[in-house]
Amino acid sequence: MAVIVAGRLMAFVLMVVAFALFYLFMYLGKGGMKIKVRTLPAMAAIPEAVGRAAEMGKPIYYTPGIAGNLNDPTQGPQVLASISIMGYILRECIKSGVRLDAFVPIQDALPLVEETMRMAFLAEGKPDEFDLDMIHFQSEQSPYLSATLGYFQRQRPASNILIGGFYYESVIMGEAGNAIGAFQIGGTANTHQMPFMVATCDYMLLSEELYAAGATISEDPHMLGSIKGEDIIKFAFLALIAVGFLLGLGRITSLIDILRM
Amino acid sequence: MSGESILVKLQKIDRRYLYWILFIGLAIPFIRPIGLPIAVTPSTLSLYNELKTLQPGDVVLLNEAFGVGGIPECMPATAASTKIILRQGAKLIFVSPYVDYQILWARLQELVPDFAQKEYGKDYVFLGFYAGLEAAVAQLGANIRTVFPTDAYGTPLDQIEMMKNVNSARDIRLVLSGDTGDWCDYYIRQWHTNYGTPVGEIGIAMLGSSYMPHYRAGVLFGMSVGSRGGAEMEKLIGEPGSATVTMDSINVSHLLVIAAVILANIGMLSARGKGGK
Amino acid sequence: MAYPTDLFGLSGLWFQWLLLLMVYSYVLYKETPAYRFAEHLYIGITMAISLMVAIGNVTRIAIRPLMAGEVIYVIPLILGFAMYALLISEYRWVSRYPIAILVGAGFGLGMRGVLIPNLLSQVISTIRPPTGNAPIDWFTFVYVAIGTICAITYFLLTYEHTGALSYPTRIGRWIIMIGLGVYFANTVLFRMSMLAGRAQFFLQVLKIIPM
Amino acid sequence: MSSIFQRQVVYLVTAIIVAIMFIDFFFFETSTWIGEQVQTWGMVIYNIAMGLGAIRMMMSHGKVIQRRSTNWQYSGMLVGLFALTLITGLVGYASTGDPQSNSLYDWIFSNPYVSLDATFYAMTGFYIFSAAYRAFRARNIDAALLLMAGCIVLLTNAPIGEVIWNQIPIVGRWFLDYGQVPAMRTFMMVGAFGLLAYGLRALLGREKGYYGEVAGGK
Repeated sequence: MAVIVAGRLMAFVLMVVAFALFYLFMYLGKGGMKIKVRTLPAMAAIPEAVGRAAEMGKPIYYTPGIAGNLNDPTQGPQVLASISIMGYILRECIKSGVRLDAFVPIQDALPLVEETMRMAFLAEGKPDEFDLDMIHFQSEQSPYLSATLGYFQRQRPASNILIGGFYYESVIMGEAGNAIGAFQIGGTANTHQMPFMVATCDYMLLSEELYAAGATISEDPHMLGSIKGEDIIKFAFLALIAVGFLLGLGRITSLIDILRM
Repeated sequence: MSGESILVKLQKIDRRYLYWILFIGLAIPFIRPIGLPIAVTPSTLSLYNELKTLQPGDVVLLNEAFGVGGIPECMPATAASTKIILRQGAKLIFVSPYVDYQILWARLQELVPDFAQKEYGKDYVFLGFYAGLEAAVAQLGANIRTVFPTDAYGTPLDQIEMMKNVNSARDIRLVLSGDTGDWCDYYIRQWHTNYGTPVGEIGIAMLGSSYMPHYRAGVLFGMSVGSRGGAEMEKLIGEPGSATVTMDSINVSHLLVIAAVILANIGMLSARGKGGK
Repeated sequence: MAYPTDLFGLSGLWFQWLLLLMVYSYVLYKETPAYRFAEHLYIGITMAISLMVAIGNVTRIAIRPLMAGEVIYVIPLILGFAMYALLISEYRWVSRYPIAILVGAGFGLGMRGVLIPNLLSQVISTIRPPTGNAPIDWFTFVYVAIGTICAITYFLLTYEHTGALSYPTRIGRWIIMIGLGVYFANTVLFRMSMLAGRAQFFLQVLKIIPM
Repeated sequence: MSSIFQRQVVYLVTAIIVAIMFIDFFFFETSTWIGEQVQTWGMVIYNIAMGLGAIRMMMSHGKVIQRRSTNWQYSGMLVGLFALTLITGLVGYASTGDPQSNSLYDWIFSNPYVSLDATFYAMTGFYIFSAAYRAFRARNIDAALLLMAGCIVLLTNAPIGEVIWNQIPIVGRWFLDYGQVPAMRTFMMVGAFGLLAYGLRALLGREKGYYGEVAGGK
């Protein structure tokens, strides 16, 4: 097995097994296997957020966070997941005639946000209503935060959707949004920002839920199948930890040696 | 029922009063220092111990991934570590992915008088700024010269004495990452995983929690957490500095936070006791 | 850092001080025209500075090597400028290509990057027996292992948290709450030293304390 | 035909890049030439895109000025300062290769720019204070655990905790070193599973939301 770099064999096995499982369940899902995904309260709250804005005649604030550009391995996928979710929220907004203001401080994500918005308007049969000014760009973190704070007080959005990769700004946005009485939905896979989102948002997508959110609201059997696959691999890891734990009680470390291959 | 209304009010004090009290509370210790003792935590001690094992000629990469805002948190421990590195006779490479890098470098030189006894290009080198997040860190590990063909002053690396035999992560004894974000992760993934380079962290306090599992797992050889870590490093090298002074303000602010939490809970519990919810 | 004496330094220092007041007026009072001034000033100059940094980076990473004869750098430059196709409605789709590169690199590095540090290393350190033999060492070992198991069950997405699963998921929730509380409180330290740094600066400019 | 280039080929390019990254990692000890190139390309593209952001920002503020909308004066100032900073920076860059060699640009960079960043950064101190005030309430068992762990750590981080009771740092250290580990470890692990599955769905074109598609109901 000298083909694979030493110390990365188990990573390779893990990846192959994970992909195989995801794919298998996607296939089974397509084949009619019944998969029920637990409702994520944050996703279930989206109609409430939109409804509130429609009732108050106020806009919705949305941001995918600042944490990184698309080719950033930790943050990029979060931004992408957030943009998927935005598409869904925006369609709800268009149906109810609510304006959504997207604060996007990541320049390489601008084309994606713009395309997603255009497609949402097109899908709802109102392509002419798309307005480029719905996308607000600021370069860098603190200017983006300053613009957000100004926007909160001047426009008083009814709901704030903060889903994506965040850094220090999450607690400020959350608290400042709370101060104007906005209904807030947060979400991030950045562990360092989770406590603040939990403290300041009404609902929150934690870690994996951020990536799974799009799948849970879709009725696409492929998407649901992959979620099932995730659960199966979680069980595998639970078993691995349980066995390792029992061995550990007897101070046996052979499993650790295998995992380090 | 005025008593109850005070209790209810305790639960919803206008934020602005809290902010005023906090800002004033933080400022006072700078005028009248208190000076409480500080204990050294194990993760800081590991960092110190590992730096003390440096041999003359070892090359250390110092990655300063914080802006000017991060100076109060990260700079004290960085300065103390740099003193140890230079005193051990090791060589230092300074890089930074932040646009404030020149200010950081100037500040570090101000805080570390040892630079005056060392020679640029022989004992330390200022490579400067690099962009591109984790991808750049990966490239830096594979080949330093693709990211930095020259140092920050435009001298080609091949003409710099200490860089002649330094090409990739393999030639670097250890990495110290000072950061406010994910940079330590990048070095763990791209340098420690790929080349086995030891990585030490000088992070802001909140990174203490996220990197603790890495420290426990032995991925990080040591970790200084926030200005507290800075104060501990200052204590370890026996040279109290700015972090030691800041600790007083920290004390005051923590007491204020606890006081606010207690008030809110008294208000809530009493209101509940009286049938409120 | 010494207190500046020249006009260049003094004007800068006092301007910084004024901006500090303007920004904190938002926090300590409300959104004022002063805040609005600082906000727009900041967004404008940062945009220009980011652009200057970007120009420097592109020159350093791609243009200089290209000039030196490394033709391969034509590709990223073309791809980069393809982003601007977004501005022309007919060719908007062209901008998907540079994005495909970015997304591919992000997913590729991200997926390969989590396997060892986020998964395997975490399992290994969970099941590694304690080095010491004191009761607290064993307690910690059991707490971390059981805690991790319960917290992971909390994230099972295709099972409701009822029946046999209700116990581990409830414990998992508690474990998560403890983690969040610790994290939250630890962050207070960091935020406060930043703010203390600003309070210190505020006093230094007024010469109440030495710089 | 062109529709293939607008969609399928784009997915193919993404998948090829991901495949390169995997091969690079599993089969080569150090990064391959192509692996390095792809990462460099990413950096170049990202930096060039900054101009796109600037164009979009100026278009939007230009519209505000043109229409004399609310606060248009501030937008005018923003555009003016942007132009001033950019021109001085370019002048400095053209003369020495370092924008900061222009003294006006250097002043803008070293004063308002750097200090505003620190000022906004420090603002978190205020908000974390009020967030703690609101969040740390023993409403139920969950919140009580959050409160308990939080208060112990607060007292551990501040040297004064030790003065109040000398056992506080010992308990607090345990929470910092071990108490939070299962939660943080879980976030890392499930986040990684989520990312792997999301990545696969995205590569298979199942995850909508980019490349000209949109998620959402009928």
